[in-house]
Amino acid sequence: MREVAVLGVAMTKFGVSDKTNLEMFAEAGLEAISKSSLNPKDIQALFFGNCLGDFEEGQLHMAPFAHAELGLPTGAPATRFESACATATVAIRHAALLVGAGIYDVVLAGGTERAAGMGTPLATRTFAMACQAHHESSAGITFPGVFAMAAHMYAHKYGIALSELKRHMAEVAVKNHYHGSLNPKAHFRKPITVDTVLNSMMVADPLQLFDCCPFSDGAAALVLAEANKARELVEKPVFIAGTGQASAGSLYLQRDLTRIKAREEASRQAFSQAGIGPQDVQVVELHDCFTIAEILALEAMGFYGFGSAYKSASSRETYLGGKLVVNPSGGLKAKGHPIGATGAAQVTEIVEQLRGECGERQVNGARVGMVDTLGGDFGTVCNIILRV
Amino acid sequence: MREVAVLGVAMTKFGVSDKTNLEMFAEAGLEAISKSSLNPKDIQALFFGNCLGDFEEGQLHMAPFAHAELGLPTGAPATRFESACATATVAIRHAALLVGAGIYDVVLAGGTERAAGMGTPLATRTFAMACQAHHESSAGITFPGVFAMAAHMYAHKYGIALSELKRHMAEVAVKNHYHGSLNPKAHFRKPITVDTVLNSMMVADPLQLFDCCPFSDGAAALVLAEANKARELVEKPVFIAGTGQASAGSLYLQRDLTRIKAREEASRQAFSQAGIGPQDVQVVELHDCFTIAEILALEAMGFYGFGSAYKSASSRETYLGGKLVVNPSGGLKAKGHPIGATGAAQVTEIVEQLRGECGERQVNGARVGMVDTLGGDFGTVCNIILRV
Amino acid sequence: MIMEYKLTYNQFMQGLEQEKLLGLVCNGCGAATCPPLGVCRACGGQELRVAEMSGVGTLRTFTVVRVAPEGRTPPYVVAMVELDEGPWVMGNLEGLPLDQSNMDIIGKKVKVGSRRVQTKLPVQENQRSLTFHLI
Amino acid sequence: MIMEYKLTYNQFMQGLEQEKLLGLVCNGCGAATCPPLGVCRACGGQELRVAEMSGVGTLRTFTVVRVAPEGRTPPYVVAMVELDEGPWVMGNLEGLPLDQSNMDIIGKKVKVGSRRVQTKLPVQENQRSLTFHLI
Ligand SMILES: [Zn+2]
Ligand SMILES: [Zn+2]
Repeated sequence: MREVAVLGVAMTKFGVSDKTNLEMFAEAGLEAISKSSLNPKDIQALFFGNCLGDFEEGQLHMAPFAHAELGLPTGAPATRFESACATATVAIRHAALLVGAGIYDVVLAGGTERAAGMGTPLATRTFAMACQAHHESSAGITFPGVFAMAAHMYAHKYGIALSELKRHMAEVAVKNHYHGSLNPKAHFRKPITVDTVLNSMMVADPLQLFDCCPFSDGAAALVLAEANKARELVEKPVFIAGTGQASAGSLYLQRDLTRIKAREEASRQAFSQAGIGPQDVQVVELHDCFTIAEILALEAMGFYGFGSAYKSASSRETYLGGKLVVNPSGGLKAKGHPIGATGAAQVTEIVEQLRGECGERQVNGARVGMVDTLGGDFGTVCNIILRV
Repeated sequence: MREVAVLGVAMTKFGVSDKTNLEMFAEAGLEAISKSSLNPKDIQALFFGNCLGDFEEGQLHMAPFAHAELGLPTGAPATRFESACATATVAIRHAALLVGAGIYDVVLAGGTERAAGMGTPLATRTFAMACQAHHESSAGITFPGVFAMAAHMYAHKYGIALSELKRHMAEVAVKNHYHGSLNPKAHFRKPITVDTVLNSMMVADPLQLFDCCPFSDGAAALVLAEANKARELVEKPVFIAGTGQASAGSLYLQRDLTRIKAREEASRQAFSQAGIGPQDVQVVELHDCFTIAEILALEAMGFYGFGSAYKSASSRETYLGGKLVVNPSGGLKAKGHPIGATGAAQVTEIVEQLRGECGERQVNGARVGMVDTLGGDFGTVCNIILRV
Repeated sequence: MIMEYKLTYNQFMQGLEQEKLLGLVCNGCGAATCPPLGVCRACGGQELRVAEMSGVGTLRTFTVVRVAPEGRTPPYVVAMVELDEGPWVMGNLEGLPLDQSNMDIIGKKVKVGSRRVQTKLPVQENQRSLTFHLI
Repeated sequence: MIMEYKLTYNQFMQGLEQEKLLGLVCNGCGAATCPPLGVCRACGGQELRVAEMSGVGTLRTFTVVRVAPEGRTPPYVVAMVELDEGPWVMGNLEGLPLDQSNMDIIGKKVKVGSRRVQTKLPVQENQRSLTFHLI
């Protein structure tokens, strides 16, 4: 396999947008191409992520239309990927694999979503479609509900008083909102306190509104190329050191919701391919769709032992300046979560961190960073390790 | 790149099913694995196609649930592809590329769709979502409407009286229904006449009901492996000689609807990779979603000159026994069109033809076959050339 | 060689209508799979037979959904139960005041039933979801 | 370096409300792009300026939709028109009896207008589609 590098990265501001999915993706895609010292005609394939365009805008088969917005060549195929919230990460992984294999030399990957535009009731319904429809969505489970069940199980399994766990969970939200306050592209840029979380409305016991990431609009994209070509084109290519992707079935098969088996396997693949371990990573963008989700992710990836990550934010170990900086962008929680774009925005943040371009929220001395994205109710996890 | 072969292939009966998408896919997937002398635990990745599970069953993110139905390993990632009607072909092409690259040795690819279950009004609406939503679906265009506009343009461009073109188009339907009558898995198994077509209700002028393929339920799947491994496992591996995939934007950019540019490019890629030309192919399963579509496909792939394929069925050149047998399975027209499964069923037919397993509809002496699938309003075309 | 799905969703639903919780038992390893799958959830075996589950289990986790999907009326309790035969199932806890639906219910025994899916949106004919009642 | 979409869908819709058919003209090659895209449809250039199209063109093909998507009432005519400035657009031919909507209309000149999207389904605020009238 050839070495693969990331060249230009770009994302729209995340939040509430009056632009279409295609318009947002065109902005991110053209910026990523331009930052790579390339033209759209140089792109050999598009790996495109979108989850719910059919409900958002009545648009299925969005990839070729995104292709046309950018003026890509007819011979550069545009392929849509959908892995729920892990959609863009899975698209990027496949792009990296095919560039590594020599099928393509220069490709564009990314995604777009207009989740805020749906409004909360429709968005809640359509997101819940990523749970098993016949045996689980039928009970009215929601995504906050899935993670709420995991939080209850975590408290019970490890013998932690729910009120104590909730306070530590709230600290995760406080951290990510603080990080987000330093990110001009973030959906939310206001710092919050533990009281903000604990006084917010209950969404799915024990998760309150500020335990939950928002429904966001946004797009993100990046150019991947064979490493030598990348070195010719940009000053600071960032290299893909390893990727992993794994799958699991519905919750009734997963049973222990505190152990996300697909993540344990995907991160194992990525670390093994990169030839490193969790101790070698300085910065990680991980899937904090809910506060408890960040805790579960840190454990499954091996950054913390099982049952111990719940104190990670309260101890400030995962803050900017801590020993492992987690979600310096603000994460899904504060940067926002336009589901089809999320993974590409995570890669964008890690790439800019490794290039030292993050200003106020720069992780000093970051040389290895990791992306972690979870799709659905733990059905897909995709990890990407990047290094300078 | 390593050589890639197809091992076991399987499809459910196409038609109207009371099974879920997952159940249909489980049946096809387990049969394909079993015919490959393999167990589900041997599969290293799943390339899964589905278009409209969210509208059909409220199911997004179907790939990991399909993975669980089959008992695939956690470390074998399940990835959903969506390229409208070309969905499964695009999934299979990506599977073949990654096996060829040495990322995986043995994978499963295929798709499932429950289109009949939606009923005609919802199916017509959701299929039309594969047209550009903001500027084209908004005018109420339907899929029959897209091909109807192409048919009118064809008659005008080549100076053919519409009534004459319609008679030749009807002959395409008669041929494919005849072929379908020989296929136990086909949605429709009744031969029809030119009068059946010309007396059927008008759907979108000039296309009548029997110019159109049905909405079908069904699934199809196949195992791909590195060629040496394939030779160990099955008696008659069929080899992938070349693939191609290309993209185009909305109709307002394509303009001349008689020339499907993405197909001209995709088939050029596939022929070039295979090192052969149209004259070397004995059997083709191509995208006859409408009678005019078969005519346009034969021209774009280079089997006929532009403006000349409309007589292909009337001349019987494309019938079983003809010089190029087109859609011996019955095609989308008679075998049926469960959109997310269609490409996998096309590959299934070509593989069984090349193995000489097709009984009454066997193409004698078939050594090279080709699959052609078109997604949306000509936005995606994917071609696969297979050989013994 | 043709595979036939052993216990379809429609058959599972028909079972619920007749107050039977159907599952699959593996001829290879003896594990029960419920709701059904194409293969045994434990060993991947394909030699499966349909069997009725006892319908009794232990509540393992839960949530109170207070922001519901379009078409549903909150609040309601979603829970996961481990059946005595081993499989886990998701459903709605009923018959308990919401203020008692707290951590104390984890580990309690429940009886499994079913009801028509509670939604104003179009759903499949005969769609039912599981219910749990504390024993 | 930050790219800003030049003529958004919302701006295009606002144009239609004001009876203006807006498009983009390429500073590089001079081609017009309508409806808008991220780049020039002809050369891929990104130096684009908003311009009003004449709203006159030639009908290139058509169909009469008789089986409609859910939420629409057939029959109606969908057509593609080549604007005098070069771009093609899709819309609905109005004002002609259906029995005269046949091959003879191909090549005829039309005037382009717009109307609110004709559907009973929820659509985006301000969504309009193009209309064509034979001149
Ligand atoms: Zn077993
Ligand atoms: Zn230009």
